[in-house]
Amino acid sequence: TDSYVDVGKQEPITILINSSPWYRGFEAVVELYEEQTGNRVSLEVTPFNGMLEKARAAVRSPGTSPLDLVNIDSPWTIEFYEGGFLTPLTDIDPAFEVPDEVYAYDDSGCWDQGKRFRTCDSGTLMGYSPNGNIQLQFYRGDVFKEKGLSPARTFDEVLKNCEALHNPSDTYGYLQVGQRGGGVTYSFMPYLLSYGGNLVADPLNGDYSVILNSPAAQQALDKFIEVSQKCGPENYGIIGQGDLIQLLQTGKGLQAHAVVAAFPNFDDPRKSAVVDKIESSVLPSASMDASPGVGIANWVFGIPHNASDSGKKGALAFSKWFLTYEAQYAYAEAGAIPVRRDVYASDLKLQREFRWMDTYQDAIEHGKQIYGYAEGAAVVDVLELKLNQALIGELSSAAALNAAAEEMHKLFVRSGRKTGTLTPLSE
Amino acid sequence: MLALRGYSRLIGYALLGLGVAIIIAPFLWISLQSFKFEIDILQGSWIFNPTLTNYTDVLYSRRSDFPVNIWNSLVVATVSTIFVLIIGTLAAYSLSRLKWNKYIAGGFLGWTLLFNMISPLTLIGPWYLIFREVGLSESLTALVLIHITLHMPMTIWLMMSYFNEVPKDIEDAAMMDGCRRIDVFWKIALPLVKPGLIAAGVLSFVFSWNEFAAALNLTSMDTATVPVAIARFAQQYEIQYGQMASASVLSTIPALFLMFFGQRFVVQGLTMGAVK
Amino acid sequence: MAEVRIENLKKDFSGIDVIRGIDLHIKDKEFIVLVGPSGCGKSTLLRMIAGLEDITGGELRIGGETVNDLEPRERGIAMVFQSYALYPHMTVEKNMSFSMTLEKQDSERINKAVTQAAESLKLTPYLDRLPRALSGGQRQRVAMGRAIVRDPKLFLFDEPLSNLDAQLRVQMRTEVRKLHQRLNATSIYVTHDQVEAMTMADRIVVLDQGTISQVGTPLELYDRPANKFVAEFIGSPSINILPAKLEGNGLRMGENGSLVRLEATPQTDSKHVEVGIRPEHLFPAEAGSIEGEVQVIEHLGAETYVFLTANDTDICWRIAGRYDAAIGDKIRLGFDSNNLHIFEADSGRRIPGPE
Amino acid sequence: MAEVRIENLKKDFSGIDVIRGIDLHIKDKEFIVLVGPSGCGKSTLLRMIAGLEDITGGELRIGGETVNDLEPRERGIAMVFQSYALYPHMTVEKNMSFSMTLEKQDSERINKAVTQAAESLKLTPYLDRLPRALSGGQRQRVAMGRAIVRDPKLFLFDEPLSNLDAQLRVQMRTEVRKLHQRLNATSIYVTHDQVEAMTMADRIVVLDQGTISQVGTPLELYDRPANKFVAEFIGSPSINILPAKLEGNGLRMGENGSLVRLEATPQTDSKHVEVGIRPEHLFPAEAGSIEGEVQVIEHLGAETYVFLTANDTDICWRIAGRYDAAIGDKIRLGFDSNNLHIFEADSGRRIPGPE
Amino acid sequence: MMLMLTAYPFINLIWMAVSTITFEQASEVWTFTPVRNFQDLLSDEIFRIALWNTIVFSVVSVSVEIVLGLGLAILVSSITRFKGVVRTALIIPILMPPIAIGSMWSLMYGFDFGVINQMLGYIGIAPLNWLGSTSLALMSVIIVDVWHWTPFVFLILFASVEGLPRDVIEAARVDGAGNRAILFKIIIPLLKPAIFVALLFRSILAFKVFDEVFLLTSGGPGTSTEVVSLHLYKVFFVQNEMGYGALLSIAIICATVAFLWVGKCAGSALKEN
Ligand SMILES: Nc1ncnc2c1ncn2[C@@H]1O[C@H](COP(=O)(O)OP(=O)(O)OP(=O)(O)O)[C@@H](O)[C@H]1O
Ligand SMILES: Nc1ncnc2c1ncn2[C@@H]1O[C@H](COP(=O)(O)OP(=O)(O)OP(=O)(O)O)[C@@H](O)[C@H]1O
Ligand SMILES: [Mg+2]
Ligand SMILES: [Mg+2]
Repeated sequence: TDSYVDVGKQEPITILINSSPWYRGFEAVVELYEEQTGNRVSLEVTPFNGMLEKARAAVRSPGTSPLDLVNIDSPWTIEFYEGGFLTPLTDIDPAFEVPDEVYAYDDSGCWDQGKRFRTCDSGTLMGYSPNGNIQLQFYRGDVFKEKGLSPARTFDEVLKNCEALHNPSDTYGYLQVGQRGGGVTYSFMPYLLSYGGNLVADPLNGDYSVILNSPAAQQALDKFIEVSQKCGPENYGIIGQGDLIQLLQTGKGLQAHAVVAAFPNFDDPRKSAVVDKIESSVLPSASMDASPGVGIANWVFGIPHNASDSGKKGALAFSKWFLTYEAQYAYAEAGAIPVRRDVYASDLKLQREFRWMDTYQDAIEHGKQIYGYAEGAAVVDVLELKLNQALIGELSSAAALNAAAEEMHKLFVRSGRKTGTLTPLSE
Repeated sequence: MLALRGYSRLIGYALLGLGVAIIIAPFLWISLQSFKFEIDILQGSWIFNPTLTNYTDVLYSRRSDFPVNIWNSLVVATVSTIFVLIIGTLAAYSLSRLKWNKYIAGGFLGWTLLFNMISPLTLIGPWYLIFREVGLSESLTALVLIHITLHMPMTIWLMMSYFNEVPKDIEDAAMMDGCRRIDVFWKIALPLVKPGLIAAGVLSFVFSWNEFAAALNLTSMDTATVPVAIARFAQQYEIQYGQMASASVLSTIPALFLMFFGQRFVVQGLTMGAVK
Repeated sequence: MAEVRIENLKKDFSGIDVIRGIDLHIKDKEFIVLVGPSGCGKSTLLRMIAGLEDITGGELRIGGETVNDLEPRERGIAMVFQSYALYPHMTVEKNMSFSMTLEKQDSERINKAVTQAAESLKLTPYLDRLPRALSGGQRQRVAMGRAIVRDPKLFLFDEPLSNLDAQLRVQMRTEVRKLHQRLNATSIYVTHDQVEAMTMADRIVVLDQGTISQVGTPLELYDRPANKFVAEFIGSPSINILPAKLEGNGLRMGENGSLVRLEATPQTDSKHVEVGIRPEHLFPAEAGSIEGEVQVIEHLGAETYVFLTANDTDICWRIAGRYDAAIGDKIRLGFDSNNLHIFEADSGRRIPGPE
Repeated sequence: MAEVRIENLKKDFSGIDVIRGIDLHIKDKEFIVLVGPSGCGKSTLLRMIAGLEDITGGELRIGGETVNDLEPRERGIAMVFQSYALYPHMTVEKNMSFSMTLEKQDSERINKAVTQAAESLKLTPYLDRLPRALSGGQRQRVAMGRAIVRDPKLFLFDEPLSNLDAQLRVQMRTEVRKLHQRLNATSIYVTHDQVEAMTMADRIVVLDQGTISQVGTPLELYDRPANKFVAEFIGSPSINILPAKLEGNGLRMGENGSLVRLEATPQTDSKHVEVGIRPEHLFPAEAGSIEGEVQVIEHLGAETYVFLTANDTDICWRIAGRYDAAIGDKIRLGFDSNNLHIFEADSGRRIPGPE
Repeated sequence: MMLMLTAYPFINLIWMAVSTITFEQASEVWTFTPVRNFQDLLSDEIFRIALWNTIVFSVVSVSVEIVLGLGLAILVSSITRFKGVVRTALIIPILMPPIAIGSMWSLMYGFDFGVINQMLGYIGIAPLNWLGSTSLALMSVIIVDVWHWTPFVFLILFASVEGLPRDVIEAARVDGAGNRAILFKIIIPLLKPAIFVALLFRSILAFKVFDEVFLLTSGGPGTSTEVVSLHLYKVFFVQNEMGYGALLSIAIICATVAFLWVGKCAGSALKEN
């Protein structure tokens, strides 16, 4: 315990944090911090749905922000970076840097105002991730063993496994999120990325040509729909992330892909009927050669530009402490998703309850941030609708992709990006 | 009102019974869930091991200051309801009985309606600014003021419709007996619209009790109200149904109690008013 | 001092003229009875005096002061409403004591006044009841009680006894007059009851369609009605009206009826007149000038009304005691020319006799 | 067939006995007038017959059928409410036509009925008004109109004319009787007006504190009241009651008054009696047995009431025409022993005379 | 204070509606772009769908609520015993926080384990895809809304029903009116002012419906339950388009006013017949 860093005496700070499955882990670590350093930290815990509002209100209003460290979901970060609402961490302490062992999550904490893109190569450090959520594939170890199946490596294998597993409404062969506004886009990303599709050509270098309606994307979408239809429950078009996890918990879902943050739930006997039975593997890919498309859905801690000086200092001190190996280790133990490579490599993974850590390490290699630009929120909104419509059969896959691409194009044109379109898919 | 005799009595009671059943069944079901572990809730089991963990979690975990939240809600809802009732009934009475210029009265009423139509989403920002300016941000006072503003229009309209039902004759008699307008209001009109007053009070209380958007943005951890607290159980990726259910029950019961006593209070206040 | 001066008072209810210019001077301590057909504006007039209706035109002065724009409570008036207007949420006792509590009188005094009023109104057993558990007459008495516990300058009564039985009404009549005297108040009393009007009034005001037809003492109105309307309105059964023609100082009843000599020549230009003769002024006479056929006989116990038709005119004959006749009997009735009232046929104006 | 049979009918309002066992048989097509002091239960009785109050005990039969548990609308009744109970949201016309529209009568017929009723009630100008813009008497007439447009088996009238002026009331009386005859309906009519009671009733029912005191034709009640209560209640001004003692077949008025010979010996055991004598049966007589001092004189125009006190008893003397006397004058009055009503002092029961 | 709390946001809203708001250096930059905002509005497909859904939602749910609320109010006032208990029981739904209602009902609607489908199973009906089918979803949301808000109408009308003049109803009964006639010819006309207020505020609230839809379906599947306030939330809040969002908000107010006005006209037209 004495190897925790000493960050000195600090003024009390307030951290804005949302309630989430990993909140308890964070709370435990904060308590530890207070115990270790004697510094006071108050937690402003808001509902998930109130996060963004509170964060915006705090940073936008004139005067001193009541919050010193705010937790921001990665899709929202751009708004804060670009609007100048966060203080670059190095402005507070030029010496501050995020340890190398901490995952960068596709540079989610850096911002290059000139390129209007997040990159750590040329950008400044605006924040770091307190939570490295990504998607993994989950399956029922016991059932697979019994039926002699092995975890699917491709979507075709998913379908094959699912033939043996799918038996509605007792069991479902494969679960994926389909709900509009509930993450259908995020759920579709593994398909899109693995099939070689993407949303825009090269945002890092300023090329915002929309490439969503490519044949590869169509293939991906068709496969996505096929899996949902063949392996999902009847209401697949309305299944949200929470519903999916809960279906796994009840034992109905036998294969699925979902966020890693869900994992502790599976082993909690109060919540789960399948304690110790769920295993994880890296997401399936388009083919054996293709690499899996792992979408990152992390959060970023940033310090508001209008926080008090002592608050900024305190927040940074906490951050330093928080990112140490010891803190992250404790963080993981308390049920959260740590962000340090060396914690994943530690003895923890040997424990049964951390059996997902190996998979995590493999999967994070393929991790990609998807919307690193200001139009992200609007793009998601378009995609949520069109993908859901395609999923429930209101639109053909081609029509959905064409329509979404067109709207995205409009968005980029409007915000003055260099953009372009593909020839529409034939509908 | 209707004569329920024989055959129609049977139908009447059956319909009413059905109505009550349909209305309270979901609540009872929710209460039932509050005693289940989450897995039993998810599986929809009817046979389960009852547990109080949801309640202990709601009441005692560090994240949820539920007793404090309930206290905050009580304060905000009670204070704002009292103010809304006082101001609202006075305004309604004066609009329905005093000879206001048609355009002023119409304009005022129209404005209250229009204001009621605005999405709270677009109002929160300016309010946040105003309260920061006057140094009331994150205080219950701010929330009380907002709730008064939000729930005033409905109260005015409701009370106006109730006041219009009071026979004018009776008020005339009171005027003859030596009442000033304000005495007529306190001693005659208000007691006569007691059921309406209670209805308006209950609604204002309930709306304040459940108001979310303003409560979320204008409060901090210490001043959060019940709906904000309950919303925390709808976290990312997971709705904590057990805690949600028990929190709902915990939130409904004090409201029920308070309304019950509130009504008594109103009734008593009015009788006192009539005596004095 | 509570004399009431009403000058050219007018009221219209959004276009409907209800009071059309009334001039009336009520002296201090006077007891005025206001009568008139249903809907003629009596209640409206009272409500205007009370300050419950806006005054459309004219002036209203109470005790010398113009009160057009005064609040009701500043006028020092007590009123009994035709519709009672009891406070539904207060017991009888509270209803009666309400005005006194408003004046913050001490409770002993209030108690005494209420007990006394309840006593005289026979309401003592009902003091704790709510109005909705009372009979119609009891409610009316509470309405009365509410006014009489007070000590106003001016009493306004709007048909306060209409729902009481005869016996009680007689008692109440006396109570009201006593009260009026004790308090030295001025009173305006609306009634449809002939007996009340005749016995209570210092002066009666007859209202007709929003205007005053005649003001005078009861017997003045009975004996010398200013016009046919008043003649018909005062007295029950109503006065008999017969068409007639003036011929010199004689009067020819009907087309070819007998000629009646009058003591003085009536002062009028119109030839066509109508003659009024009260039912009690008829008597059986062999040589009587009216011959009629009995249509209906009404026995009231103490007296009897015989209704006849003579020359297509309905005639009522009032007889003290009993009278027996069969329907269809022919009866000849006479009258004394002193008892005749003569009205111009077109204007209805009384033609002055030799009084 | 709408005879009404009431057997041991009872009503209590949560502990308050209001109707205490009434037996009454009303014949088909009879016109019954119900009288009684305010609060004696008249309205309650009507409401029970109409089906608006639950019956606590006893049986109610209309046209041979027990209707205790029948809905009001199944009883074939029309009723005029003492409180009018007009539909505030309907015009006068709609108020009156409501029941007919419910019966789905064709609109022409409805129209005719309403026009006719409005005509006879003098409501034609007000057909399009809402009740709140009517005067008290107009409202009462609408209430009346609502009942008379219908064609019921049984009419119930609860003081339907109390707010009308005398003239209108006379007209309405006739209308009601005509209607009663035309429709061959049975009617029960509550009134406080002596004239109405005497002239309209086939039989009068006198109610006293929830029980029937006497039933009979008007003149029966007037001439042979079954008890002191009825004697006092029927007739206005009320009968004079004097204490007396029976001595053989003589009657000693007051303590040491004169002895009046009676034609027949009264059949009673009690010595102490009370003697009733109607105000119109007194006459001035030098040798009269009553000597009184004039207290009040009331001039009604057609007649005069003189109130005297004799031996501490108030006495009213009714004189046809005018009578002049000064307050304080001493007057001697006599009476005919045939006109005396003798009641037992304790029970109030009438002691039958030689009729 | 009250004026400031109402007027300032409103003026701000109007000003925003003709602007585009961006952030630079942590401060707001307002650009005057009325034309662009209006063009956005005209070409906003989803808004049109949302408006239509909202209208359907409002008309159906509000009319059902008024009918049920009125029925309950009259029934409760007609019974002699247990009035207080019944009244208290009937207002429980409005006491529950909307967010709890949304989540708990979504649990109840659950396809696999939802209690409603369980119940249907007991009486032999195949499970329904309450929230997941485009044809059912809006109705499911309406059901929740009706459950939630009928007590509101009940409460308002009950107070009024209790104050109705009893003798008038008795008069109608003697005039030959049965329960039906009394209901339609006397009670409802006399309750009109209260019904009007209930209708007015229920309609406004229905037009603003958010929580239930957000938690139950988020507007899906497809656009089948997209409502205006949800759309506004996405534009104004999620996409952070404050200028256009404000215009949208004003458009919604106009739509509400128009809706109420049409409703009023329809009401008086109905009365004519
Ligand atoms: N709801 C009630 N609760 C208790 N007592 C009542 C109720 N309604 C009436 N009463 C009492 O019953 C008695 C009879 O009332 P009812 O209305 O029948 O009298 P009524 O003969 O019509 O008198 P009136 O001539 O004054 O109208 C009255 O003494 C009254 O106080
Ligand atoms: N609000 C009103 N609007 C229009 N006309 C009205 C209104 N109130 C009363 N009236 C009319 O004014 C006239 C006078 O009414 P008022 O009540 O003074 O009559 P009233 O003399 O008291 O009659 P009653 O003896 O019947 O009580 C009536 O014809 C009535 O219809
Ligand atoms: Mg009047
Ligand atoms: Mg009565």
